[in-house]
Amino acid sequence: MSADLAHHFDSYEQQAKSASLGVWVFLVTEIMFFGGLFTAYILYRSKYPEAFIAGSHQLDIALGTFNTAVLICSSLTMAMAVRSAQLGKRTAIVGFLMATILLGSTFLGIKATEYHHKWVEHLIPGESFHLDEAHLPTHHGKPVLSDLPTGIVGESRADAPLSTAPRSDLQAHTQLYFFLYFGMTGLHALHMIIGVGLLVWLLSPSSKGKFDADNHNYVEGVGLYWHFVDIVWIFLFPLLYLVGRHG
Amino acid sequence: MSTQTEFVIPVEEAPEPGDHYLNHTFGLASWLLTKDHKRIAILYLISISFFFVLGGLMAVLIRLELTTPEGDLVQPDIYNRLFTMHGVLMIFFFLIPAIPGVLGNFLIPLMIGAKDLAFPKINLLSWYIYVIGGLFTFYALVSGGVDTGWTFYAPLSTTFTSTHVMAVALGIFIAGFSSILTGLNFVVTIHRMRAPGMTWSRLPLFVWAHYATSIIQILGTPVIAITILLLAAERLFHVGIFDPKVGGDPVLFQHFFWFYSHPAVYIMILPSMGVVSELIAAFARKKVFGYHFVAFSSIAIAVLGFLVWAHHMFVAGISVYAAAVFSVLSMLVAIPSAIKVFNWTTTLYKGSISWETPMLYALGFIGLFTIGGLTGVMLATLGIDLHVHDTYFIVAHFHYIMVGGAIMGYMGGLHYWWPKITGKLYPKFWSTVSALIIFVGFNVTFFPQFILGYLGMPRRYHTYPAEFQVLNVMSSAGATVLGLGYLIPAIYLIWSMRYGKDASDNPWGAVGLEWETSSPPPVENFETPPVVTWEAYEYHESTAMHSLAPSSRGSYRVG
Amino acid sequence: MTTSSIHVVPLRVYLLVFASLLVLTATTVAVAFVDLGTLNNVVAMAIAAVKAMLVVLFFMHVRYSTRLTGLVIGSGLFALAIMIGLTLIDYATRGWLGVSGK
Amino acid sequence: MTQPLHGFLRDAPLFPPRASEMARDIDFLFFSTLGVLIFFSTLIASLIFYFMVRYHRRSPNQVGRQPQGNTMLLETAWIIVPLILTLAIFTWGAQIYFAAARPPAGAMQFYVVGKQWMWKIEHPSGKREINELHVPRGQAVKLRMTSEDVIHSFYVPAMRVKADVIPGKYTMLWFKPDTVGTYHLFCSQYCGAEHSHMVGRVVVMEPTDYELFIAGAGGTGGTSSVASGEELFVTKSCNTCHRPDTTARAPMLWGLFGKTVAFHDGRTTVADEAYIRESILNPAAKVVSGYQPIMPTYRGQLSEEEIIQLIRYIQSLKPNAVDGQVR
Repeated sequence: MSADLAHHFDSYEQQAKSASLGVWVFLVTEIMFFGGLFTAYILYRSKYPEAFIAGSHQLDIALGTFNTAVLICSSLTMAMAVRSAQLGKRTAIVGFLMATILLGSTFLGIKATEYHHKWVEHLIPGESFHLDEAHLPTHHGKPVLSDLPTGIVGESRADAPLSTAPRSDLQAHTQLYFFLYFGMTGLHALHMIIGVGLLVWLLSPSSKGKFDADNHNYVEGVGLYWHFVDIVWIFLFPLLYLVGRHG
Repeated sequence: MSTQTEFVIPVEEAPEPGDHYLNHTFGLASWLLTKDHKRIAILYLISISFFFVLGGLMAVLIRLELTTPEGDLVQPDIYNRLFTMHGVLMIFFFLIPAIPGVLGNFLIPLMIGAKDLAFPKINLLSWYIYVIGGLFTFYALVSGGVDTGWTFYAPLSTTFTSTHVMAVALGIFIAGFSSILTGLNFVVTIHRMRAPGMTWSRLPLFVWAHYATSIIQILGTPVIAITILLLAAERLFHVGIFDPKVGGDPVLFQHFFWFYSHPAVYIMILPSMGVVSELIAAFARKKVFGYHFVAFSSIAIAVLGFLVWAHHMFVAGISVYAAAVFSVLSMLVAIPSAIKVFNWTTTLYKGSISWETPMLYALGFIGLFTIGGLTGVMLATLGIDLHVHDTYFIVAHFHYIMVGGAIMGYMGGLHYWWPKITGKLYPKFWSTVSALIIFVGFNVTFFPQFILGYLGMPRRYHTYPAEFQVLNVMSSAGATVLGLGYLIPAIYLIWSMRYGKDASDNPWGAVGLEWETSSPPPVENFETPPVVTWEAYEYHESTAMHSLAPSSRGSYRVG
Repeated sequence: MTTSSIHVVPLRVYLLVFASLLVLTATTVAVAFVDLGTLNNVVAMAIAAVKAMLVVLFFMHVRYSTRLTGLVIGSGLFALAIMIGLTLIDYATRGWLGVSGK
Repeated sequence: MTQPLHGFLRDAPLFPPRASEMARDIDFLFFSTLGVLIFFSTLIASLIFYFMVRYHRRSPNQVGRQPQGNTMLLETAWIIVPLILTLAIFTWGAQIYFAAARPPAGAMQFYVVGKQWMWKIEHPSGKREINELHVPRGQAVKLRMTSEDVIHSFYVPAMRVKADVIPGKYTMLWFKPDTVGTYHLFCSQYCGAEHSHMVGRVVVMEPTDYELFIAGAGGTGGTSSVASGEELFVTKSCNTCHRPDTTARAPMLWGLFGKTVAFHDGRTTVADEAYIRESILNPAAKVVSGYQPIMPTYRGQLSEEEIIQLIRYIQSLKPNAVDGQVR
């Protein structure tokens, strides 16, 4: 990880600008990568609003909110780490990197407890899936209607998709919700793990003072990646946790 | 074809074999651990050629099978695996990486006057990722292959097949990242590493085309990655968002699949368009007519390419209104291609046209791509697609674009830059003959398939009604000629590496930074960092003379 | 050779952005419990977009970097909008013709 | 000389048979766009060959001459002209496509179930066939299709129409044959090992012959589907709740078909095949207002054919003395 200027670049500035543009182009591919799941989520939520409300109510909103706050703090500490690298303050970089790693691990820990809760409650999509329909959000005695105008659910007018669900359509469509829940938060958690790995990898060069005003591309790159993963969670949180909470 | 011998620029004495990227270091490690974009291009050339031969063998088997209506050569499921793997290998492991991997890697730094790509280590990583993806797919192939078609439609691919879908899906997933990294590398290089004076309007059109291709690779490939992950998850957990049993919609898989796979066909054709622009300019000795139109039409194709995917799904149960929207947008995406064809043809007017082999391939490309493109407009027409969707009309259309267009462009580019890559000239007679054989063989193979398609013969049929046999036999005959046609260049190009005449720095007398350095170029590409003072494709009587003389080492066009 | 391209963001800006992100998170959770009908989604997404904008502009220095970075982000969002929009066009207009499967 | 050519053509036709008005419309559209293709292809090819020869390089250092004058006119020309041409072709194609999407009013309703590697077809009269579709000449035919496993595609080249057949959903295809004859039926969406054997015949007959065919014992008719539907209605104990009197615990089915039904949550829909099918498989999806959601799901206990037979039986139930309007 040569801190000096690579042979094919003419100046530090060209190297820094190239690195930054490279990371941003990579983040655009990540936008499209998560975009596929977001498209599926938006589509199935408009098709099966009741199931998504029922599914969302199985999530612990307090844990979700706390996790969001943890991730926002980690964004701050990451930004401070990049700032310290720009100023070449060795101990500050290491300190803020450690803080970010700690916050990231906290987030993953909380995520693990939520997954365990889903496992215990038989909410993993598949044969073992069973949604306890007893205390579903009911509104004056009938299932809460979605907050989406049914007009969007174009298909239900002429011939509803004949979801031949194992037990009832609610059980089936809620499985869809949880498949997307585990898909999106799982992929996000995987990116968090990679992020924490990158942060740990930065610790040793930071402590050796390799980063200064001229060459802090690696810290800035990991920083951009970390903020991107935070932004994904900023959108995941309302979409997954805050669905039809006003029951 | 040309009776009068073509003028090969007399080379008084071959330039003394200076130090260049091929003889700078030796040994396996110097190749497998190289960070030199030129060597990585050679690595790509070898690996994609391997997959091209593999895919080509399957094509021959398919055509042999289809010579008889009953399907006597292989069992139905073997045939299904043949056409599936033919599709997967040819598309994901040959057409998509071919020109960007080989010609793009080698030439973009040279053409913009840079020492190397922006991220050399990532460039090598993208080759290794490509090889790993290829190995997974090869493993799946030798252990039984896949029988879902290269499109992997759910629910067949998710629940109703027990073949090696996971292995091939993983192979494509991994190879996708190689495509992303190449695209990323090119975009950053083109933005950040152009030589002084190399403004955007002086960029060679080859570079413009690769810039557009990279945009598609960056924005499209991640979507096939997530689609494959969803497919794999559904196969693993027996539940997923495409499963009708839990309310999922199999048509959604088609939306996600084609969101990438249609722009992917532009990934395959745009680089060839870039090559053809270079060839037309070099062998007509003239500026390309309407340079800015041709350049921006590449970008227009990249952008509009993302809006049209559902023209693959007109009969798949999507709403008629959505079909109408996608049909209009598909008509718009045909316009930039028309601009390119008209501009190329007009460039030939009052040119100084030489009939060298690369030019034959370029002119063949324009003709066949016009037929391919216009049949594409017919398929985008809702009324016609209703009848010919999933028939051999579609097979003929995309082979006219892929084989008649992309591979012709690739062959033309390979011949044109062969002297620069290897420092050797290829035999002129055999290259002209093989170009004509390929042109004839191609047309005899795929033109009958248009007729078969309108007759209603469906795609991917192992047996077919007897009345389609005559046209199928014609097509199979053409396929053998085409197969032979491809063998000849393979032979004489490899032969030329050792026995070919040495090439001067600029054997074609063309304008372009890559011709300003030695053939093959030194490791650092240029002795002295070049400064660009001339417009794109600026041919003058004087420059023509000037660039012909065998160059001393390095660039003599200073300041 | 201090490169002019890097811009050290003052600490005050970071803390201000951090605070507003936390406040916005609190508001989005609070608003979720108020029944606004279809407006709930719009508000939730709007708040998320504002939060994302803050992170992108300040934490990721896009506010201080070249126009090219903005163009790259814009192209990504454009492609995402196309994917979501055109896919939903199909599903939203299904059944309008009153004929099954059309 | 024409005899062998004819012979050759009879055994290897270069053009598919046409058996419906829409087929002719599509052919006309196809040949028009083919004309455009031939015009532009020959234009480009001849220009290339002419320029190749006319401006062949004479001396090794000869350079091409740059064009003078306003090139912008030419550029805008070959942007506007293709744009106009393609949009015209689009509108023409869209008209045909929308016509193909709306079956005429009096079309005969057939049911088709695609199953890995066979077509199960059912006539309005209830007669059932495998891979064979007999239809009367001059009468529009509407196929309501679904699949039991993967996506297939019902394709009749002679009628120039096809439609994918999707599991979990009904799709529609219609055509109006006007020429007697036997035509190919293909599955055009790849569906696994025997995809190329999932073929059949569409036989267009004179209306009188068609009546004979329906009445005849031919085909796998056996008991008509209404009768077997009634039998299922009993064996699956539907009649325990669904009784013809209004005191029953379940909605009134007699005279239900075609009526609008109001649900708990205020939504209403027309009781068509899709609604009945969904209520059989997912009773909780739409609960009729005034009733409790107590009906168990029958998913997994009824095949697609049995569901269609139940639907045909419910269709045949006419409202008796009880008031006709379904609450």
